[in-house]
Amino acid sequence: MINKTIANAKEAVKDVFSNAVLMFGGFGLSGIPENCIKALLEKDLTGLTCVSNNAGVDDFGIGLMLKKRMVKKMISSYVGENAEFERQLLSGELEVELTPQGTLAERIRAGGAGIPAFFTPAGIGTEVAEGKEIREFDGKLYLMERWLKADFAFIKAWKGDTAGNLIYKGTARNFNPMMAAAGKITIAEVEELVPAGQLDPNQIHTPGIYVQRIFQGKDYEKRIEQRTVSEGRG
Amino acid sequence: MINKTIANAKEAVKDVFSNAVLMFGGFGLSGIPENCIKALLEKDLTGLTCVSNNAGVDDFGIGLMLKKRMVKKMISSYVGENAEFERQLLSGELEVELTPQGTLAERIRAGGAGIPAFFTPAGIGTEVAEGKEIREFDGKLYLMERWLKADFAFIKAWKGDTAGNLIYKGTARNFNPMMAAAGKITIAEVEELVPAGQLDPNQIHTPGIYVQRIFQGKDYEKRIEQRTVSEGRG
Amino acid sequence: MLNKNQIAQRIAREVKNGQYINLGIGIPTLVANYIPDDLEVVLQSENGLLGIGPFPTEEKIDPDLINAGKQTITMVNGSALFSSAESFGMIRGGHVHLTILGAMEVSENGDIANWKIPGKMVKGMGGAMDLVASAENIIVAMQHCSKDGQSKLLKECTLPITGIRCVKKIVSDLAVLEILPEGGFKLLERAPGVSVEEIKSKTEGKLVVEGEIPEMVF
Amino acid sequence: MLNKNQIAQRIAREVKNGQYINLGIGIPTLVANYIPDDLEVVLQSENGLLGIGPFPTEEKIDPDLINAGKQTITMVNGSALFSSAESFGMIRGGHVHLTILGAMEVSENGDIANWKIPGKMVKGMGGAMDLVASAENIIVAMQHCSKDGQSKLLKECTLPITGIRCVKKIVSDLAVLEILPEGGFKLLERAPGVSVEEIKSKTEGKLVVEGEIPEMVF
Repeated sequence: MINKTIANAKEAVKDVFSNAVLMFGGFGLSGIPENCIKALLEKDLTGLTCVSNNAGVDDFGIGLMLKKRMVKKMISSYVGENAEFERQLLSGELEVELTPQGTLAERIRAGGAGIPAFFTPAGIGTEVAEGKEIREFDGKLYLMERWLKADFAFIKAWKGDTAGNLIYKGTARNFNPMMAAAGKITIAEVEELVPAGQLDPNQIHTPGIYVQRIFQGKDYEKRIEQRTVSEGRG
Repeated sequence: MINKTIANAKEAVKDVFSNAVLMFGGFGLSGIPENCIKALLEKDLTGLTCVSNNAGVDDFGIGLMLKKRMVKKMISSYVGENAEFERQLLSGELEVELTPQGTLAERIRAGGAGIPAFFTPAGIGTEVAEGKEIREFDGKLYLMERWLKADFAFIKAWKGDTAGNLIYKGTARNFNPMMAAAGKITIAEVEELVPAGQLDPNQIHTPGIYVQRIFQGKDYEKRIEQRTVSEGRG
Repeated sequence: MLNKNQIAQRIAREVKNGQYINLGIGIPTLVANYIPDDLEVVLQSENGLLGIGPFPTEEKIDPDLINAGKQTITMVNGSALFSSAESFGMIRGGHVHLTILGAMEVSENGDIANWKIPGKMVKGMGGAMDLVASAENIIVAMQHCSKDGQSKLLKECTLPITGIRCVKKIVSDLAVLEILPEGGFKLLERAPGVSVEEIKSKTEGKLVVEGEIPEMVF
Repeated sequence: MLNKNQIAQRIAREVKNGQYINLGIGIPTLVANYIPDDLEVVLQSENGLLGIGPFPTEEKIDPDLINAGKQTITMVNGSALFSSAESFGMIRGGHVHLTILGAMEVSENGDIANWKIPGKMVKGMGGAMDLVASAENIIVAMQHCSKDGQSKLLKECTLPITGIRCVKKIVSDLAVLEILPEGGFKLLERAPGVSVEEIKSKTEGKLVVEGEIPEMVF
């Protein structure tokens, strides 16, 4: 079996270049590639386009890359709770392409699956539809959306094997599987890396064919944005 | 949790009507809903449109429905190895819509996921493209394909729970997950039915939201079309 | 006038046995507290979960298990986890029976505006545009008027639209209203102590009042 | 002239380390037998498996584990199973590096016909149209001529097309040929004992011969 293992995050990001298109798995701060983001912060990169459902917070996740002015453009569905983001956007330093969340997920899925365009009802009658082709199918209006692909996709999984097969945990799965397929070079960081053959083939969420590099990450913070508890059962 | 359990195959197919559009999971004879097919054979049905990658063999699977003249039209990618099929097709009793296998899988996936149309390169320059819209994206030609949905989808899974969550085994997964989502009424038969809560939520292949009825099947034959063995390691 | 919890409580009466439901952030999240125990329903979180349970106890908090509002949650028996593409496939494909969400404005033909205020920082639409474009039944939880007394139930929305002709019902602090297929807010129920006249005066869009309008009971 | 196993053996030399490969039914399936042990490659089965292993022993036969030719198979360590939609997403998305399949005809611009013969029962294209429309590298295993001696390497295909301008290389019983981007079969190697003249006479499409053409060694 092909071995995709590399040593660490530094090696993982070695060839990331300025003005590249990058994808980052995660929803909020859950399931984000913490190790790779840290490694990217160590590099002198500018003009990046980042595809990510959210933009992190001021002091964690992609928020840190924004702070370092590495990002030219964000393609996201929700970018609230980030003061630095707001400042850069209002000052014109940062460009943002807001995309409905389901459309974003599907555009990325389409990029990985070789579907250059598809029709969705999301955004009909709104500013999202401006400049896009509108068409009626079976009596309902839809707009055409294009695929999204990336030069590098950064993926965070729970377990992975040396062949690049990945298993996610809980809702930390989110955008990771589609992005894994949509990256020209897909880099997976995992909490536990095992030899090929130890994961049940029936339980793989992302087949290794999509993953070019894999390494075991460390020091995961897994910050919680809205720590919400109940007193009762749970 | 909503309970989708029903008693048996007979109850599962009780409201299937003539001229309905049916989907059947399976690739060849692997992963086909054996119990439901048997139960359908007991009913007086005609004019059915069957969406299935293959058409069974003469004496098993959908082949038995063909023999009983229940089927008006097949939507499939490969229908070889079925003499009765050939006879009905040549005599004009049976209509067949041949669709490239990946396009078939994607049309069904689109039906379940609310995507009325998408573009694929499969079939460009061939008779499959006749009458379809052709469009260029990023320098390559694609044709537009429409979604497929069904009145009833018949699914075979390995394990299932009372909430309708499904886990498939091996390559018997094939078309089952997409069809589960594309059926207005989706009926799952499983080898082992367990109470909700016993399957790991992280390992579910088909979430129960897609499944309207589930029952534990019996007497699975699981016929093998090409029994191929090696003398050495295996 | 209803408070937030009462709005949630009233919306919970719309829930039917066997439904899969997506609850938006804010008042809609509170609806879960009022769904009767004898109804079997499943709550979807669009970030990839069917079967949201109660908030966790301190010991059971799992950063890998959050809802669409980024709150820590738990799962119920029979839950399933999946990707964002699968999740919005479910939503777009019409598998979710009921969507409950908040709104800044609703028009008399069912248009909804809830994602953007011109001049204010744009946070993004998240999954709202997918939800409103896809759900077969959409109920909106909202305040009938703005803080300065302007009606939010309008002939036409003034804010940027999230989706068109999609809202089926509104539960505001003053009333329950149905959007008629031909357009117009049909008054179904009044909040305790609120008169039809008050609702009329605070509804800019076409209000349809037929017969006696019952008062809600809590 | 090469026999079927030699065609497979010659094609195996095109395989590179680290490749994901889809093998069609027939001669292409035999290629697996000749891939050198020091190459790490992964075989894809389009019905939902990455990592095809050898055929099973009698005791290990599993009806839930078959390849695209419906033969019972095994899995290697590091395999992954998935749905048909995911499988063709892989294929369409260009993740499979090499596709090896059979053909009835190939034209000098790389068109391929391999799914239908007019007047004969149509069995269907299966996954062939998806594969040829998507793969970055397609190698065809075929007989150079029909049984009655007609060339199958043509100016234009006469049979219904499976895909256009997609074949990169052909290994026939007589020769190895590359399809030139500008059109034409460039002769790369001769089968043992087969002359350039014979290949010329049996190739209806434009044959490009430059310099010495080496003979294959087995």
